[in-house]
Amino acid sequence: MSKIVIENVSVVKKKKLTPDCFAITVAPFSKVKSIRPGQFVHLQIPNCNLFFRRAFSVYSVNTEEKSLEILFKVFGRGTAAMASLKKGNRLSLLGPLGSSFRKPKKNELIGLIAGGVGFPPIYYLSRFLIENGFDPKKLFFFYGGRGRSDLIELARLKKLGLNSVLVTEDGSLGIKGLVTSAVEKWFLENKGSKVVYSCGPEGMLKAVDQLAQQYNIPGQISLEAPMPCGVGICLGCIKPLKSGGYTRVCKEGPIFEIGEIIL
Amino acid sequence: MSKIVIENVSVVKKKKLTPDCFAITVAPFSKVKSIRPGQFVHLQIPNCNLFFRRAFSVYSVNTEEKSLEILFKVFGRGTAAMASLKKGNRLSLLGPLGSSFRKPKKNELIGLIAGGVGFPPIYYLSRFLIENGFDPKKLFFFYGGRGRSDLIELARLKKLGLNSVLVTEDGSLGIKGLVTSAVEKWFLENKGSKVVYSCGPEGMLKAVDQLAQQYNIPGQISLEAPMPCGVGICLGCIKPLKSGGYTRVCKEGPIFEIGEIIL
Amino acid sequence: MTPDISVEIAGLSFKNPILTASGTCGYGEELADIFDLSQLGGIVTKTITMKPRDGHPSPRTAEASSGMLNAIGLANVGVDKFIEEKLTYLEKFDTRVVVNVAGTCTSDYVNLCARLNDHPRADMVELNFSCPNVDVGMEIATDAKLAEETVSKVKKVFSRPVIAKLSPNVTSIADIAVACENGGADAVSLINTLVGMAVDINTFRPRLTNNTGGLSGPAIKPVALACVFKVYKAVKIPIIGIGGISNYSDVIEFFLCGASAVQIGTTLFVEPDAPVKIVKELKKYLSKNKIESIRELTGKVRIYK
Amino acid sequence: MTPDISVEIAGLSFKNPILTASGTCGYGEELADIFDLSQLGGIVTKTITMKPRDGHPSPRTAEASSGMLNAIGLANVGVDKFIEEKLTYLEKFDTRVVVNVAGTCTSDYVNLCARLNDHPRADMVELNFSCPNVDVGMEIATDAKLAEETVSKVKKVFSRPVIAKLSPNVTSIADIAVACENGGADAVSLINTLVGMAVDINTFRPRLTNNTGGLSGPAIKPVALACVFKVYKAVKIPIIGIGGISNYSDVIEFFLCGASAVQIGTTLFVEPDAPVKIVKELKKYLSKNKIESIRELTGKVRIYK
Ligand SMILES: Cc1cc2nc3c(=O)[nH]c(=O)nc-3n(C[C@H](O)[C@H](O)[C@H](O)COP(=O)(O)OP(=O)(O)OC[C@H]3O[C@@H](n4cnc5c(N)ncnc54)[C@H](O)[C@@H]3O)c2cc1C
Ligand SMILES: Cc1cc2nc3c(=O)[nH]c(=O)nc-3n(C[C@H](O)[C@H](O)[C@H](O)COP(=O)(O)OP(=O)(O)OC[C@H]3O[C@@H](n4cnc5c(N)ncnc54)[C@H](O)[C@@H]3O)c2cc1C
Ligand SMILES: Cc1cc2nc3c(=O)[nH]c(=O)nc-3n(C[C@H](O)[C@H](O)[C@H](O)COP(=O)(O)O)c2cc1C
Ligand SMILES: Cc1cc2nc3c(=O)[nH]c(=O)nc-3n(C[C@H](O)[C@H](O)[C@H](O)COP(=O)(O)O)c2cc1C
Ligand code: FES
Ligand code: FES
Repeated sequence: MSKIVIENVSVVKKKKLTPDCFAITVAPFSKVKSIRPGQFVHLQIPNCNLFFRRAFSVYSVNTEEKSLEILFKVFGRGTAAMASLKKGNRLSLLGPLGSSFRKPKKNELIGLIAGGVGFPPIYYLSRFLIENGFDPKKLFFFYGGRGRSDLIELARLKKLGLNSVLVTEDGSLGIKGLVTSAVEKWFLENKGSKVVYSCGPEGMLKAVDQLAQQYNIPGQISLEAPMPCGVGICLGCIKPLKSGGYTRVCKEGPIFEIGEIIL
Repeated sequence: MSKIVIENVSVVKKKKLTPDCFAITVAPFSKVKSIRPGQFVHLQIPNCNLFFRRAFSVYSVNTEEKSLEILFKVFGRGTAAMASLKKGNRLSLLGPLGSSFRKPKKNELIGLIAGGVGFPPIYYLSRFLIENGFDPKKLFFFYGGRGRSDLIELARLKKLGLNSVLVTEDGSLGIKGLVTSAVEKWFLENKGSKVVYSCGPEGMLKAVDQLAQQYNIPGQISLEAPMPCGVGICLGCIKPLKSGGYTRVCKEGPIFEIGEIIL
Repeated sequence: MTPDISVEIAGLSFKNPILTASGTCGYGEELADIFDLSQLGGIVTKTITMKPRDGHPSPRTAEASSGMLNAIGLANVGVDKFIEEKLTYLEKFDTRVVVNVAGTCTSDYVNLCARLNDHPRADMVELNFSCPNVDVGMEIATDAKLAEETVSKVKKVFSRPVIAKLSPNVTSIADIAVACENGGADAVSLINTLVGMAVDINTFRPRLTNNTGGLSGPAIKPVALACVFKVYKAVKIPIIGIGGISNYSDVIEFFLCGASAVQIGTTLFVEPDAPVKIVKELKKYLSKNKIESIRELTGKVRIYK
Repeated sequence: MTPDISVEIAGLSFKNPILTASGTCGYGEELADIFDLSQLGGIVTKTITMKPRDGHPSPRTAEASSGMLNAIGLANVGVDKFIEEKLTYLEKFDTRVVVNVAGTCTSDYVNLCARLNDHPRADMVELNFSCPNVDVGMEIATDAKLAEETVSKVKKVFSRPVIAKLSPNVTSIADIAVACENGGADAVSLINTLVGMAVDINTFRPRLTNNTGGLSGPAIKPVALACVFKVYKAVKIPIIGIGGISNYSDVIEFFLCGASAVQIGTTLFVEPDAPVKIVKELKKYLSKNKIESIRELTGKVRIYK
């Protein structure tokens, strides 16, 4: 049986979270059960003449309804067209795609670092870990943005019962500053063995990557790149490897080890 | 001021007349007042990647609502996408385009001959004539199709109070036979001066054109051709003229004199 | 500060860089029902030939992905009627008129341009070396020597600027451009359509009675841009960019690759008022990016390496 | 009666005429996660060169209207690793394997094909004469003599069929095809990508680090069809049609214009399971139209005149 499938799904739910941020749920997708945190789906967006599909991290899944949720921000033509989707509209979904986050070791403190639209896969990972028996007390969710409007879905995050640290550059919510400063503080204040998982803007990921290396903390980051195919056959979504040559973000990634990629 | 405009209009009403035949009303269009029977509009259809617009005869107008109605049959990719339009959907409309039917002389008996999706412009002309003081008793509406399901909007036609003659090839409704036989009978039975107006499949128009010439009856026909531009600048929609050379269906037409075009 | 979108080609000023392309705007009459032609930088009239031509029978256009095919076959009213009626009609508009001409041999081009020389409403001529739909012309488009010779002979009889319009259906469009420059062309315009084809799988018939035709529209924009980029590196005369332009952003791309003006073709069939919108949006883009004049952008692509 | 969609090229049978194009299906591994490769008529592997290549830096793909631009730069694992790992992987599938090769000069092609000759899983080789993204190759694609010479030398070292893959970026693709036929090519495949370009108007940067790239996808289908049509009139060897094919109807068009098989490229990026659907729909079309074998359709376009 195929690991990756292409299916037509319908929009079953749509929520406007902020003026330019939406969550949509699509169903039915036959492979919901096999989706792992960090994986993404590739959507063909109707009503815009874009040639390529667009990639979106899975935000949550509901195996009974065979539905999956994604969260997106209006960015360009594709996401603008997605914002005008209505319940019942159909679209083609290709997935599940890419690598997923590995599980932490049982004794590790878990740093979850999200920025902006990097939130969905980190949220999904957090929830997945908790549902799979990890102690929420050991999960530290660092959520950064420029201002309070960048930090979406806080109520939902709160429900997970983990430790959350909100950080905004303008200080409008939580700690004022960069999310990496809060993470560094956490590194310094906690002695136990730690692991970090991060997704967010490339600038933030670069800082997280450096910081983790500096403190010798293992972990993974989730990268983005424009993705023509999403399945590894076009060689368009490459990033340079520290070890030389390139790697594909859609196939070897989007989840990479700390220190693996030249950012 | 521009005679022809391009405006975004919304679908304000949509009716399914038969499984593959629909009437949609769009508004607001600033030029509704200047639309004449026989003219058409050129629509850019959303949700399909077709490059060209598609042409549709105006079926009715409502100057107060600034709306116009078109009637269409699902034929290919464009009309299929139109069938899935919903109230509130927006599309770009270019118009009004093309030539219109000239008025009959006051004493003439008026033969109105429609086949299939040739119905809308002939219906619009009939209504226009009646609203402009022509006696419905002098209007003879010949409506032909293969079977009863081809003869749509009969209730609406009836309301005009004109003489209607329904003809189907399989005899499932009205007279059995070809619409031109009914027209020929009318030619023979009525002595007064007559004029004909016709729109329908090219085979029918050819027969009407020949018949009218044979009986020396003046009149006009409405033609179709694939129309890249609809405004006369691409030279793609040509038909050969009896007098030599070509004419543009979108600009000199779609309304032509009996005997003018080589069909 | 309102940004300056006027341009200059071969000493002639244009109020803006947006021209309508030959064969896609007739002789202007139809578009004038939609917008005031004086809003255009210029209009390039449908190719005219010595004698009137009916062109190919129907079907002579076909829809394609993001574009279309055409094999109109140079249908036109002929030079006499053109001068008498069409050029006269264009008198009343405040826009540049570029008259596009074609022939079967060098002397046709020379004769046509000699006729037009007496009619100053023809601000410029554009030599259509590149129409793929008739045997006419295509030879000159692929033969550098013939192109050079034709330009230089036309230059002797036509006293105003001469543009050579080039075909992309060659191994090196830059070579042909250089030949035209050597022949004395005041500018080159590119590209004409790409040779293409489509077949109806129900009838097994080509979708054009000419069997093959010319592909145009957004589908060919990347090819046109690459051609402009290569020709810009090869010649010093100005380049008029053509091919798939449908919005202001496309215009900027052509300028960055080396164009000094552009022509809008197939887009007119779908959005006949596109030039008016583009002019507005160009101004907005320049304002927003604090660029004083669009002329600054020509050739400013920041290439890699 | 179930219609026959098997085809034969140079004495080799293919279960159906649908191959995946070089550079758009890797070495097959990724597509195998989506469908069973044995459903393909064949797979044409990513161009391999003597030494492994990383290719150009990012960005090396860009979106276009109905298509895309790429300048991957022949990234590949090199012939050694290819033979060891990739050809071995493909053993398990019941499909034809065509190995696409490229080099900087004739002897590279000869050396590569000599190596491959010992590995019968390489049912055929396809000589990539036409990659516009590296200096490599493009010369052979535009030089009939060099193409002929290269084919004839490869034929001496490779005992199974040899396909020459042609570029559309030439004045006459038919001339190059004839040269390859004279050199002994068993088939020609066409087209490779059209040279194209795109620029980011915010950064003034080309959208590809190679500045220009190759245009592919539905946008180029009409150009590819016209090329197949012209080459079919010029050569006797079979033609494999490539360019913008996205559905069964496109396949029929290519057959009518002269193709004996086709390759699906860019469409795989949007619909990776397209070959499976197309095979199904081809059968339906043939049944519906009472055509016994798809082979009957090759060259059957009913041209005008
Ligand atoms: C693995 C993966 C997961 C993603 N998950 C999410 C998610 O959960 N939520 C979300 O909102 N977005 C996500 N994205 C990003 C999303 O795919 C982009 O927002 C989208 O591609 C932009 O599309 P657009 O058509 O709106 O903009 P476009 O008009 O395509 O893009 C505008 C600009 O952005 C560039 N661009 C386009 N796509 C990308 C990309 N993928 N990376 C970097 N630059 C790009 C374009 O080159 C262009 O310059 C993800 C991307 C990847 C690769
Ligand atoms: C002046 C005018 C008025 C029209 N009025 C109406 C109307 O009131 N109601 C209505 O239902 N239809 C009308 N039509 C026809 C309508 O435009 C076509 O049904 C439509 O173009 C088909 O579009 P499609 O995308 O569904 O099919 P496509 O997929 O475009 O077409 C399928 C096939 O039909 C051919 N074709 C496309 N358009 C035309 C055309 N205009 N004439 C002949 N062949 C064509 C194509 O070449 C193709 O082979 C009118 C056409 C014209 C020119
Ligand atoms: C229907 C049609 C007719 C054309 N006729 C001519 C012509 O007569 N002379 C000419 O030089 N170019 C002609 N062209 C080519 C255009 O001027 C232009 O070079 C080409 O279409 C590419 O630009 P576009 O993609 O913007 O259309 C024609 C193009 C089309 C689509
Ligand atoms: C991303 C990409 C990479 C390609 N790489 C190669 C290659 O390595 N060798 C080759 O011969 N052709 C290569 N091609 C060209 C395709 O094989 C094909 O000839 C071309 O894309 C046209 O077909 P299409 O429109 O179906 O994609 C590549 C095309 C794309 C889009
Ligand atoms: S998107 Fe095609 S290889 Fe990654
Ligand atoms: S549709 Fe373009 S001239 Fe009639």
